[in-house]
Amino acid sequence: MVITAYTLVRIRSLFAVAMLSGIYSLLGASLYLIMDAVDVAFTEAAVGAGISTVLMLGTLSLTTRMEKVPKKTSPLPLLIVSATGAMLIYATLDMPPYGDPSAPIHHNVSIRYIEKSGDEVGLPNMVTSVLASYRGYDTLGEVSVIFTAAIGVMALIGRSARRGRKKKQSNGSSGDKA
Amino acid sequence: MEYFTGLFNYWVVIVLMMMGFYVVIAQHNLVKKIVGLNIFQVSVFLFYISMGKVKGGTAPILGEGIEIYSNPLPHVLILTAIVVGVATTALGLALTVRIHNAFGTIEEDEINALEDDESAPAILVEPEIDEEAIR
Amino acid sequence: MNASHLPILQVIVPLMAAPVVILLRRPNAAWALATLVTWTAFAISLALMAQVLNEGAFVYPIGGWAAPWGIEYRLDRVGALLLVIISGIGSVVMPYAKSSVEKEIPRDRVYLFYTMYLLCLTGLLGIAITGDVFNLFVFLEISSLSSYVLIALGRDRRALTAAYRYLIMGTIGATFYIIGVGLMYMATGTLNMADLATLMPSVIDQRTALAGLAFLTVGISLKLALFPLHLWLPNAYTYAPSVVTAFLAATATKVAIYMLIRIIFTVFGATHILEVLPFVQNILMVFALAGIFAASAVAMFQDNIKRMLAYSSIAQVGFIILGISMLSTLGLTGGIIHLFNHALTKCALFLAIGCVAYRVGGTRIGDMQGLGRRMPWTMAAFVVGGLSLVGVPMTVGFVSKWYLVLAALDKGLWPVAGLIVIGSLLTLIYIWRVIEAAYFQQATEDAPVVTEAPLSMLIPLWITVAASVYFGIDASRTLDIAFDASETLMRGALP
Amino acid sequence: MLSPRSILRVVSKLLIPPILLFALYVQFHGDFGPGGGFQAGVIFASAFILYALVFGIENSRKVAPAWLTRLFLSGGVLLYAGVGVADIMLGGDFLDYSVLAKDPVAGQHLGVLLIEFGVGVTVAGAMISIFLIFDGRDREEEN
Repeated sequence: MVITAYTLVRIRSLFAVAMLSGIYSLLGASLYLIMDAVDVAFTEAAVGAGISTVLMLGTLSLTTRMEKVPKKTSPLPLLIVSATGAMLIYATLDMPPYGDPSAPIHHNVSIRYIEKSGDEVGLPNMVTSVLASYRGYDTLGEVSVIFTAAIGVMALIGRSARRGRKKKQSNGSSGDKA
Repeated sequence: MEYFTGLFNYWVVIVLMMMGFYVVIAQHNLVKKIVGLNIFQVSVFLFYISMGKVKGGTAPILGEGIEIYSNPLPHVLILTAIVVGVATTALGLALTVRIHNAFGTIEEDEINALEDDESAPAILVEPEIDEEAIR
Repeated sequence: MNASHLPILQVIVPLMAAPVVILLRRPNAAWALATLVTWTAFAISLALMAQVLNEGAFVYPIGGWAAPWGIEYRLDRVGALLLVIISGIGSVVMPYAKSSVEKEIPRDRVYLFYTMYLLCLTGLLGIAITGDVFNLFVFLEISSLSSYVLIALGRDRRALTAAYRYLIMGTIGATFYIIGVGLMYMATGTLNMADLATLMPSVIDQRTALAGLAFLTVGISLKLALFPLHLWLPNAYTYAPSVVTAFLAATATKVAIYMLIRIIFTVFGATHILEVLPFVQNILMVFALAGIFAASAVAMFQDNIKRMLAYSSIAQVGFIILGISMLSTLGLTGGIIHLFNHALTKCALFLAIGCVAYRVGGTRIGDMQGLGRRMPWTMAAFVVGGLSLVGVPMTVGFVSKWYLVLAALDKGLWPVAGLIVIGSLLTLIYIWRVIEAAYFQQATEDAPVVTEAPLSMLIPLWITVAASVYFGIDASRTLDIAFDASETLMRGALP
Repeated sequence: MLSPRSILRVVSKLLIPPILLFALYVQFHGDFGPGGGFQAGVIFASAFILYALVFGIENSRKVAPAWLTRLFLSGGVLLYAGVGVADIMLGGDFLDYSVLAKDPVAGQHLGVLLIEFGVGVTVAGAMISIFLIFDGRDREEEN
């Protein structure tokens, strides 16, 4: 994954960048699988490696395929990134080790999900019960986000009415008021 | 020593995160910035999932005879976050397409130069005014 | 259905109206529904405010699951005040929007515009009322994504790059925010704000929690355009459609400030932060002061008035953060009241400029020449709004600046108090440039002949102006709310 | 006689029904195994995208005209929020599915099923419309 990410930084062909970003997502998905997050892996594979890549390719076909060589590089980004990274490393120093069952996150809220969700919601898949019931409101928000994005894309690059109507006639459907 | 192996996982994730972050702020190509954003976010998701893992645990689906499950809550949060991520990507790419139509380029330097050029016609009457520039 | 469900209806009504608008599609129907919904939301927010004032803070569990397991809505005085600001501004600009949007947005996209507007409203309201840090992130993204689109709908092609830049910066901010939430979650194992607040004292000296605080602060600062993280704001406000600028300037940054208040005071607790990291206060204060002066200085040299007001917003955010950074009841009162007042004032100013753009077609200083006579009502409103921005007595601006100065003196920070006064005087300089052009210069020969803006735009403008004068003369009500709110927030920090 | 294109057509014609079926399986089996509305929506959309890639954008627009995707988009959100409002009507809190049926657990089950369906519908509608907009522009320029 590190190699993929590094190549992404260096390579100039945007086409390859799009493909590599898909590969990166797929690698991420397999890591999720290793870490027991089957639902997440499923979604990441479908979205990151699938939909995102298709969208990237669509964008590239509408714009350009090659990145131009930047004229100047500034040290500032590297500085910001190093500072942020250092902050995160600093944060890890007090973290419980990876996979430690005694970490606080496994002892507070989650216990109820693991022990009771089967009786309270009646679904074996805890992720689904938490997603749809305990934190169902987040999911409503999530649906609204995807709704926002679709309407946003429509508002930004959707066909304008004039051209839409031309198409509409050939399609034989109606309903376009504007 | 165990202290370090325990945290090693997080450090790798942090390195990935920072690579993505670097792409976002250092690159000048608009598409590449969005790819960088993707990498940044996927790495953050990895970070969440790593903290949900319990040694010896299985996927959080109830089954007979399974005692230890990984923590389901981070999974749920990340499912939501992935969706938010793809929504952002779609919008960002749509904006990139529009910018390419309006400016004829997706390199940040060139756009900045065009923006400073006040003499150029700046008002877009129709969103799709520039048919030729698309291809 | 009874009144106890108001908290959820506050958010869900605009949310459900958005898809209905998509199905309606006619511009007029879309506008009518959006207006109806925003006014309903405003009524709900007033009812909630009354409820909070009478009964104190209350909780609404969503999905019937009690707090740390489910998501809860938690409303106290600050939250209710924010709800009133957001939905109030949102409903005041709606009558204004009709003419303005018809002129600035292609007709076939008008219904998409109103959908986005409703979603943006939903997101902002959702942030102000939620009691869960991850739920906050979800609604933050609803409001952000929709505001990127709203900005990109501006007619200038630079609106597109402005929106793109905002998208990148905003997403970095949001990602920082989830990193911060992740670190907090790691240290405590919960996402509920009240739960976090009880657990935080025991882990606040851990590096994980501290780094979490750092990421949250930086992420939110990106959103609220704290100097030097403000780079996305000027272009976004300059090139967005007039209505969008007025709405976002009055609400979006304010909501981000509210998030910062929640994180610092409710979740971490001011006194705990002071114990562990005494220098945080000074860092915030330095950035706030630097923002006030840098942004005011840039504003003075702007030719485009929208851009000038955008820089002025950055400076005003500096004032609010300055109040918060004092971490005292008085300072926080000043910050909260300035938040309310600045929302009113900036909304009025951007609405006035929107009227000018509607008639004259441009927003440069040169376009303003002689407008004092040709658009008397619009310009008079601009003058009152401008005076309020400066902080002249009898306007809201005075009340909040007064409290900020008092707070600084209370802490013994004489130089800071002096700087607040000087910073306000800088405002006078750039507002004066506009007034001079409008009243003391003749219109050029080739200037287009213009008349007063339509009544549907003037009335909302004057409502905001009247409100900013009313709350300037009779500030007791807002002051009471702000003072009580800050007292609770400060007390929330005590063990 | 078989050109590569017709092979593609035949193969994808064979593939699309199982993909759609799989989407429905993921949709309604999400309570037991991994999966749920979101994944199902994406898979459903990908079947459609395959169709669009092979048979052309114009044909696929006939299958999913703009008004239909809009209906999908809005319908899902309305269904989800509508379940919440129904819960309020029935005397529970917003999204409290327990009141949907006599037995709370059965109510929960019903609620989860309904909202997952809402998620799936919206996501499928969103993905399809985003794809069509991105790709539709492309083809228009070619014509």
